[in-house]
Amino acid sequence: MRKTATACVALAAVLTAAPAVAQDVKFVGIFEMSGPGTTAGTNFKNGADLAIKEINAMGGILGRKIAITSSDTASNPTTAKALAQKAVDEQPYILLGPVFSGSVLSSMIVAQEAGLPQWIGGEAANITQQGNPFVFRTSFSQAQSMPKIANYIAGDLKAKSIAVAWVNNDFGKGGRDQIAKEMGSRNVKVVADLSTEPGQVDFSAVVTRAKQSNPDVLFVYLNEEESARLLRELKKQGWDMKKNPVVGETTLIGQKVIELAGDAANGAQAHVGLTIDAPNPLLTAFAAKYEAAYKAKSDHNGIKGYTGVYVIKAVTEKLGKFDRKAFAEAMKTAQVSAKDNPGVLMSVCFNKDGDLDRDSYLAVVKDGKQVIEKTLPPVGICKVP
Amino acid sequence: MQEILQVTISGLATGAIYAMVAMGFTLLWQTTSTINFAQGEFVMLPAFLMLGGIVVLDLPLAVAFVGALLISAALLGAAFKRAIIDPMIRHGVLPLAIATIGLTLALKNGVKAIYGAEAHPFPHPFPVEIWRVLGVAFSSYDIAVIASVAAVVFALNRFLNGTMTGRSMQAVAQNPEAAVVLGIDVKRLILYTFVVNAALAAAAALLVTPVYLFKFDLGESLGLKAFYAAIIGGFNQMRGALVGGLIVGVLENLSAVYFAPAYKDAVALGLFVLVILFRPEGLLGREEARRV
Amino acid sequence: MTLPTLSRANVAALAFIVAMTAGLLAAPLFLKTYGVYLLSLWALNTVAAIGLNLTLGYAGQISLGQAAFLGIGAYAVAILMKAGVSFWLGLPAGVLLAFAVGLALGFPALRVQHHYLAFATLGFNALVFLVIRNEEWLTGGNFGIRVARPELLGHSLRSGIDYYHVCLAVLAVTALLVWLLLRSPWGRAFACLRDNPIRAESLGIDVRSYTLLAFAIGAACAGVAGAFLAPLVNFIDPSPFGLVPSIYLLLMVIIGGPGRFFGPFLGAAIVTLLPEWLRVADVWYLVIFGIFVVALMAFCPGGLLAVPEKVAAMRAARRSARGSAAGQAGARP
Amino acid sequence: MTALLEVAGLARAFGAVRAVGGVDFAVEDGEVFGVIGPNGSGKTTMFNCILGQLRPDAGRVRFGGAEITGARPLALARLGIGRTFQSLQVFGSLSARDNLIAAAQEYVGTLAGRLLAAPDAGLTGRAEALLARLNLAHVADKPAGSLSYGQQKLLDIGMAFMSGARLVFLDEPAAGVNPRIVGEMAAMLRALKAESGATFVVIEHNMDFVMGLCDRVMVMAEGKRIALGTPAEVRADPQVLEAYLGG
Repeated sequence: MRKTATACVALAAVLTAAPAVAQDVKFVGIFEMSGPGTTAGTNFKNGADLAIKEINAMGGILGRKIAITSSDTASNPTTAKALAQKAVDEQPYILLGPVFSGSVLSSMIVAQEAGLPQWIGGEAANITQQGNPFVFRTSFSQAQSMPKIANYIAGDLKAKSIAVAWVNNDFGKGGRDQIAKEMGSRNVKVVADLSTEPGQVDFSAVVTRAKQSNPDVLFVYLNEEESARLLRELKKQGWDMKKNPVVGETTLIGQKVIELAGDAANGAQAHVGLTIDAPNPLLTAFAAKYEAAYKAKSDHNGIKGYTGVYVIKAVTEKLGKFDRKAFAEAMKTAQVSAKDNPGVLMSVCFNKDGDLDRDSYLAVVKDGKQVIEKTLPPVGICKVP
Repeated sequence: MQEILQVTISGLATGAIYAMVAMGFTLLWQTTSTINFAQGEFVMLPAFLMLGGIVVLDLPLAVAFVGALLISAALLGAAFKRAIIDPMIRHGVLPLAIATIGLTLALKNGVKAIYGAEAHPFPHPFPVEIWRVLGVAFSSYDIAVIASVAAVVFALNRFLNGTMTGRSMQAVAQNPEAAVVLGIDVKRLILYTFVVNAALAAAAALLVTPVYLFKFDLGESLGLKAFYAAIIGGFNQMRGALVGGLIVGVLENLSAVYFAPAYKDAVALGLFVLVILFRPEGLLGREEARRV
Repeated sequence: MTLPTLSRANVAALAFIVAMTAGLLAAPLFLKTYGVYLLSLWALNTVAAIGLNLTLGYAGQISLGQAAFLGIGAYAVAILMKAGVSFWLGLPAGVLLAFAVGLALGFPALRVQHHYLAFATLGFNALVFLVIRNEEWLTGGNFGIRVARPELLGHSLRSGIDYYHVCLAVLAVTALLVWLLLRSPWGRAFACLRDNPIRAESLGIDVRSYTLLAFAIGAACAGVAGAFLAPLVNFIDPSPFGLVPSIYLLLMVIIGGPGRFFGPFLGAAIVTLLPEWLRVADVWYLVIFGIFVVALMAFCPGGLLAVPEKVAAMRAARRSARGSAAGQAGARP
Repeated sequence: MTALLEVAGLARAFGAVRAVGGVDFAVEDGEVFGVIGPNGSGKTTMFNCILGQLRPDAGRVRFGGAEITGARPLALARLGIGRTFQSLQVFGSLSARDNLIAAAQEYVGTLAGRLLAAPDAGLTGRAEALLARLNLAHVADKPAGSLSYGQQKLLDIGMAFMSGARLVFLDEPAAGVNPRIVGEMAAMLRALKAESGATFVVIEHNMDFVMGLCDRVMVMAEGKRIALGTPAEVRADPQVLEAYLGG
């Protein structure tokens, strides 16, 4: 056993040491590559890997190539924390991931203590509410996206009551709590609170209960596959989306959902922060590159990983040096425009908490295609270039 | 009333699928006292093979199904028995169960490594139409699933009770030592039960994947639910598995509507624990003789 | 108490313990924070696995719910610390709670045996997970609870190495107590329970009480591990306490060798360090691990620590086969 | 002389098969009582009904005047009733010495006290003496599972005496034992009996063994008692001859 251990250590040392040539800049990735977060973590990793490959092909950041080592958190916060610890030991420039908020919460303390900038995929509001200057988002916080949706539901749709179907994990529960809060402040009543299990298959009970409560709007906050199953069940039970609109987040009407749900997706509307279907040539081009590389369509997590790496590149190059502290400082007021840095796909700005702001869309599915109804302006937490 | 009917029918369709997988559990338990924790993955793998046939080789679904059926009968039936069950059966129940856990890890993550972590749509073997009767929506697919499972159960029953081979298989299940005395080729019949189990799993894959969507972890919750179903109905009874599956499917739905949705899994789970404690042979099972 | 005789096996075990202790104490000199954290995690996993080994390996009661007890210990400490109670009061509370729930869970063990018992504990674990996840007012639900590192005699344990030493001490104390227990008449009664409960009962051994105790003590060990796990990670949410972690704890015991004192040490090392060891394999590492488990069960179901015996037995069998071929006179009937 | 064990109307059926169909007998304090009968005559089922492994359908069992019908094996053991099983029942992973200690440790102190007690519960001396008596001293440290069949059989019997039981049930002590040492086994049992003063109930197939060992013998056939008396009386009973020879 001891021999095996020694052999493994030696082998690991060789493997990690070999590609890391002196002038490379080191990134470490910790992602959900197994367990319940697999889809999200794998997409995020793929997106980041794709960006890194492109950047390296173009000569790297400030002339230095990116060397990334990634490992699997197994969707377990305990492991995520361990891997963050390991990342700190390796003294990288950037820590990428994790994506699930629970793992982010357990690992961010480690990165913060070490002064290691961490780019995360989690959307839970409380991540950036703890005064950690080293944590940065790659997507909207639920604290920013939910007001946009709430405005749309209460304003444009003039709803007086909603039912909320949400997936019972940190992602879904966070979204549910935020939307309930926003709805409350707009005098919209939550008439049904429908928890579902991650990976749930049979949504007949959810739809039945939603119908019973007869809401003006059904708000859906599920992962992609579950969204698809819910949409199918809505269609089956004859839900009229014109009369009672079904509104959600990116995960309700993503490309994957449409692929899985077929024509049952028609009529669903959503606030979309990042989507490969946006009327944006940069995103379309990204979608094609991603699909060519991974034989699968990217979801929003793929875009998160991809744009995150490009933001890091842009901010670092503006800084002109690799300095983690200076980088974190610069991030507080960072503004990156897509015109100058096409890799970020959409212009974006950051505030002092690590939250980001940018345009987003309200999209509806028509004939199996995402159609952008209108562009929603940034929330205004910082100035988008 | 409409609501109860609506969720009950959906629950029956879901439960029918659990039942189909659960029957495999009981088959293996009866003949070899094998607890196959990889049962869910035995459904996932043929689904993966079918999808591969459809997407990569451009086969029609029917051809892909027959191919997957044959491959899984060979791989998850015969090879599984030869390579895993045979060498381990003498070590007892626990090492074998642990080995099937290892198999679960290998199969699930192998498919993920090959095919990625995304979900994929899967073609329906039957047309999907919705009929509305008295405000209750019936999906032709749900009904087809229930009918298919009923047909499989019927055919299996005919096979087990109506043919020489089937009756011998039951004899082996009930008393392997006596079966040997009666001159039954026990080894060959045990092999048959494994092949039948694999075929059942492949058939379940055909029915379930259009609803579940294909994903590497497709078998995870399916295997667990089928397992609950087998225990609740009766681990040593085919009809127990059937009833158990339907109970779990319907109960899940009813409790999500009329009980806290966050605890909807807890109701079937609670029943599962109660059955183990107070009727370990299952609601329909026979009492197993305790061996000294 | 009688002094243990200095047999060769005892001397070897003693030498092994001394070497292992020295190695573990010296390890931080060669490791960075990650390595130290991983070893801390290993120590706590070992504590939980020692408990399960007592229940499963020594007393023969299969439990698929060990992670639930880990969760009970962890959440008891986290909830009490959030309420302002000291860790050192939360610790005994968590351990006692795990013990009490373990005792309660032991009752099914009296009704049903073997695999049915495993199923009942599996169901119990799934129910505990649901409660932890859903009762947000108490457990923080999906969002979890942040947990600070405790102080020991006014000295903060924030440093990874300090806390590592605490984890090692916890492991040492647990291992010593369990060893003493196994040496006591209780240990013998547990073995009787595992080998032959019916015979045991006919000899006046109170199978009921010992089964309950085997469960409760195993659960209490997991409670200890959980109580120290929460501050190690600084954060807990429901995910490490579901069915899959329970199965991994079971694998630790099985891989090391159930009913062998050092089995959990080895099993926990393999499972905890697994992703590290198989880093080369990338996305295939769990595939390799799965195949390894299958192969181990096929060739040596007694676990890795049984491999030397198995090899020796195979050699002896080959030798005696050769011997009996040479001349049957010496062979005994 | 008073009866130590009284059995009245004991019956037990499995489905339609009446394994034990109403058996009466009494065992006197201090005697060696044999039970013989062809295979399937209900001897072991009767033992199991008396000793709490099976619940009798009807009948009563009294021990020392107290009702013990349907009592659990643990309670019987605590009352001072020891037994062996038909098949070998030693604790295979424990050493021979530990097997004997295990058989008596629960009679020392309290449950909680035994956690803190010396590992051997102070029983090493007694175990060593009994091992020597059983000619097993040389294998005291070996796992019981690795001993020869005959040695395990002796150990099994020894365990029934370790706790100082007043009444010991032996289910086929000579079964499977090398014919050469059956005699030794009988001698060993006589010696154990003399030393412990315990009362024996012995099921056995081996006629010579039973006749040489027992004070009285009961013969069973098809779940019923067909004869009871001294070995000589039983041997002469025509019904017994028919059951054994004529069948």
